[in-house]
Amino acid sequence: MRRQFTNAPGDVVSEALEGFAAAWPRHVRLHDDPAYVTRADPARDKVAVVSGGGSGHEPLHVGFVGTGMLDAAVPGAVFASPTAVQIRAASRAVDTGRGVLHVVKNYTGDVLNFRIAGELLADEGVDSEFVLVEDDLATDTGDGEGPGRRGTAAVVAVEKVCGAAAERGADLAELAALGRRVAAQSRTLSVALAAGAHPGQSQPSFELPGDEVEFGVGIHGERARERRAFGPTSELVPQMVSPLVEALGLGRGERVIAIVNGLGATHDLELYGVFREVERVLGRAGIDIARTLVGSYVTSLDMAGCSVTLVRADDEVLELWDAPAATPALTW
Amino acid sequence: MRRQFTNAPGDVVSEALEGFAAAWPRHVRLHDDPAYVTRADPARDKVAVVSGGGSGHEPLHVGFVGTGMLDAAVPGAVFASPTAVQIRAASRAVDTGRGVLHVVKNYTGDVLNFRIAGELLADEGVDSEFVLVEDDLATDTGDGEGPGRRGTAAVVAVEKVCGAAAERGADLAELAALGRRVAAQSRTLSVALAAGAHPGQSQPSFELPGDEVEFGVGIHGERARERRAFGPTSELVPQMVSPLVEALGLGRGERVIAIVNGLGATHDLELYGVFREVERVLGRAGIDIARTLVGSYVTSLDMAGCSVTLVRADDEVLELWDAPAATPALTW
Amino acid sequence: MAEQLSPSHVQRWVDGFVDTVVEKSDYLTDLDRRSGDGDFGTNMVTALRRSREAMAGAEATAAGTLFQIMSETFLTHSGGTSGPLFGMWFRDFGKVGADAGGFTLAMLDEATRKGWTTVTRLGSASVGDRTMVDAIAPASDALTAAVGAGSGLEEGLRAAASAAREGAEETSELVGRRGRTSYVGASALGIPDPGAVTIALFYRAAQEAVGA
Amino acid sequence: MAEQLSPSHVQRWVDGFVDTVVEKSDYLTDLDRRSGDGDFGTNMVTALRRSREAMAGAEATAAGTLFQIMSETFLTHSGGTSGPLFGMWFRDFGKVGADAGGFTLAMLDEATRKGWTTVTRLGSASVGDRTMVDAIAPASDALTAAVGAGSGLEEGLRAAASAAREGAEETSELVGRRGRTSYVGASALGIPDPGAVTIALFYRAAQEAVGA
Ligand SMILES: Nc1ncnc2c1ncn2[C@@H]1O[C@H](COP(=O)(O)OP(=O)(O)O)[C@@H](O)[C@H]1O
Ligand SMILES: Nc1ncnc2c1ncn2[C@@H]1O[C@H](COP(=O)(O)OP(=O)(O)O)[C@@H](O)[C@H]1O
Ligand SMILES: [Mg+2]
Ligand SMILES: [Mg+2]
Ligand SMILES: [Mg+2]
Ligand SMILES: [Mg+2]
Repeated sequence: MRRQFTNAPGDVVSEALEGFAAAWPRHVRLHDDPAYVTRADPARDKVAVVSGGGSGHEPLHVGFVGTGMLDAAVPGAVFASPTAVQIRAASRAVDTGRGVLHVVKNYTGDVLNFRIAGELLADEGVDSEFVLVEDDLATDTGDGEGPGRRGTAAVVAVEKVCGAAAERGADLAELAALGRRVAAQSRTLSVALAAGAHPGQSQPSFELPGDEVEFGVGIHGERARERRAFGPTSELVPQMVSPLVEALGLGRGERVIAIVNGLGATHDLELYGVFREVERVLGRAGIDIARTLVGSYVTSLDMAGCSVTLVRADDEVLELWDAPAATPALTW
Repeated sequence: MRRQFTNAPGDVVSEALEGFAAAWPRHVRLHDDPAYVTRADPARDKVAVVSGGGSGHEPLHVGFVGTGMLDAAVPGAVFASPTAVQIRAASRAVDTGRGVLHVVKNYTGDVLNFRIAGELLADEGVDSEFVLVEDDLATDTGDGEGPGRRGTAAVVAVEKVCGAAAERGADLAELAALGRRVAAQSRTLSVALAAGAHPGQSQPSFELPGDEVEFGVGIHGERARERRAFGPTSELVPQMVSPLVEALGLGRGERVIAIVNGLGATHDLELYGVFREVERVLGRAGIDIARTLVGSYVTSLDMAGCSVTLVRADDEVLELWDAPAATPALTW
Repeated sequence: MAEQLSPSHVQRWVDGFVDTVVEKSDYLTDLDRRSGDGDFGTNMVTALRRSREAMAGAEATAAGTLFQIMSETFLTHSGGTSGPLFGMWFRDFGKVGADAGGFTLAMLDEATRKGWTTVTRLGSASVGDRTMVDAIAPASDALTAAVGAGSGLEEGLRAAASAAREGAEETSELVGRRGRTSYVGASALGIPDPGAVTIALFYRAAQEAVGA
Repeated sequence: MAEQLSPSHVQRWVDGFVDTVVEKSDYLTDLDRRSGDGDFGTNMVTALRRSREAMAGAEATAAGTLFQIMSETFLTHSGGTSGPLFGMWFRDFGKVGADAGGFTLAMLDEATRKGWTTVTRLGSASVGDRTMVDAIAPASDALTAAVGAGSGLEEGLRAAASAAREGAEETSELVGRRGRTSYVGASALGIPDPGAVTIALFYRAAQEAVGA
């Protein structure tokens, strides 16, 4: 039996948004009908950075609204894309005349609705560009067929870096190019130990035998293509990290941003243990972890699991990563 | 079957500390043998603020080491006090000559070892004071008998406020008085929906019937004295908040800091829904939520549950709460 | 015999379309259950009911007004994949009829072609992929041919409706290559694609609106 | 007949104490199991073994050196409640013997009284609460009396050891009011408190170290 703190399951997202906005009055404002979240203190004369997607991944995306990251976030229902009209409304609200960058995780619904929003905005004379985050190596088929790699935790890096560049005055085309570069240089693999449960549902979305893990899982409660043997972190983590190194073609001496991300119900003690193994694997490969983020940032409800993301980093990316941000979920 | 990302269960804490320190090189340093964590950039000429306790409550306490909060944190084994020698070593390391404030959650082992550390330090000429955090209303017996109220999430407020005051140059006696004042004005109630499991143990520490919650639970996996009916947040939260208001004798127009804290496996969506209810209950009582913190800060491994803490706040406390902090888990 | 669809014709067209889809929603959902995830009818009915509410309060001054309202409503409450695509589909009809007193056959041809382009641009489906495009394409071809042949409005709409119906029926023989139906492969053979069926209902309602 | 415990006497005392507690650790753990949480023996043995390692490398110049080492070790590896309390107990013996070539009976009296005060200050247990204090108090009284009466070292130690043993035995009749045993109430009646028993073993080892 999985239980949660909720009222009517259908109200989970709207009530959480109300609570979220009430908890962070200095950072964000909640707008209603359609729902979206903007900075409490709107930016002036900069490209607006807007992201969004299904709910259930908190603190993503609403938690990243604030100085140095997002100007607006557009939450859909649990695991469902926001609508095009929501996205349009949020984008309109934060456009300062310099255009809007949409940071979009690669899911059919998100892509469709953000693309449509872009067309609606174009008709109104609002420029927008679209950066697709598609980092999940588990869904890399190699050919160009199918829906492509899913977008997962690398979206945090894209939002952080583009948010910082926007703050410094980059124009829309520069931002789009930067976002695409970061996205192209990011790969993620995720492992689940137990599925989460949708609000109001007592059963997790899948059951796992005690000696297996879901390897290459996504962030929507879906099963992975593969199950592998459960084992100590020292055995699981190399299976996650080595393919990332290979996929990015990372060579000795290269620098990365490493993100160890909890999927919802995994404790910080575990995440730090996982990061320690990531460091060992990368150390052996001679790869330099220039920056690190460990915590639960892109969750899949209360799934027990974690993801490892590597982002190839150059001086520009690192400088933007280090630039100040002040948001509910990420501040430095 | 509860499973976790670990190597040998006995190494969970030490490996997590290694990973933690490696992830936050700009904020903290890990010291070995005995283990403790200090600021990477030590403070000069201020009273040192030191806390500690069992592990398994992360990000508490190590996550609060940094500018504006703790100078050092001393982690014990999972749910077990650090030793007096650990505490002494950490305190010695961060003392600038102006003395050390120990912020201690009320548990027999923690109290004993911090007290002993204070005596050891006194013998070496290091001044220290002891602030006891004892906010858990569920363990309030009313008489002075027994071990007293447990220390739980209010410790974050005490560490934040005392950390800020120390940064501004308060002396040891002032800090101790301030810490005691904040602690005395704080009460917490916690509800669990499911127990967590110790690293390496496949069974949670207790089982709950599907229609009940553990009401007034602590942060060490122990059962509460009471079970109550499970229900929607709108029914559970008033049962948590109203007794806090009463215990603190909060009247209309008074201001509080409200902390909604996840116990480990509870999702942000839920916590924000809980906060929304807290706001409604306090709103009806005419109490002003001056500041808010919502997130998982004082956890009980992967327990599903949450706590609500109210701290009566005056201008001084709010100003110190708002003062800048830069730590792995709390930065503003 | 009308040579263009006046705002009141459009009203009848839209009303007829909404009524039929609502009536057939269980059937459409069942088609989606057997070829996708079984929410198609529900998605459509939600958006259509809301469209009806929004249209009730509006004054339809131009031929395109009701389609503009439907477009906004679908894009606001878009469930699944079909919602936003239909939203953009109606939008092209709204644009073409934005400043006009009525829809001529040539305008319907133009709107259909634009809508086809939009759906293709957004969804990347080609003819034969087992989507709504398999009804849109033949309807578009029929309309273009009718306009080229100088056909009347009724005749042209009748041709479009029957071409769309046939296109929709033929999706029963197609294996999906876009959308969720691509995951179920050959097991959807024998039943038509619900999106294509809905496009066919759209043109049938147009035809009926002019009494053809 | 020695009138003070030289460093080598202290060595024998400490060795004897460690050996006895290690040997009786299962018994002590069992006492804790029946009155607390069953980790007493394990906690003690861990700290004692580590103490032995630390002492092996050290040069015991003063009478108190070994106790200082034991104190540090117990405070470093303190499990449970007894670890830190014993750490502070040994510390007072270390302090009293810090600069001395040997322990006189008066010094042992002083250390015991200081230790008692320390344990009480830290643990707030009074006589009769069913803790180690119930062995410490009679030992202390016996030593004070012996010093007052001008007794010799052996005689004084014999008195202290037998007072401690009796005090420990009498805890069998006490209901706990401090520590975990306070949670089990009357069900611990009939068995002695492991902490008190350990204090009794401490004085017996002292007595045996001088061959009394
Ligand atoms: N890429 C696409 N291009 C055009 N139409 C599509 C595409 N994908 C799906 N469709 C249409 O959408 C319909 C399914 O809609 P719906 O059930 O709302 O979507 P979902 O698959 O998201 O549940 C299909 O019957 C098909 O006609
Ligand atoms: N408050 C106290 N003061 C003095 N001695 C105490 C106190 N509480 C417990 N003790 C002693 O500690 C012993 C139990 O030690 P141990 O098993 O290590 O502690 P824990 O109860 O933490 O597992 C008891 O037998 C008793 O003699
Ligand atoms: Mg569907
Ligand atoms: Mg669907
Ligand atoms: Mg014990
Ligand atoms: Mg114990």
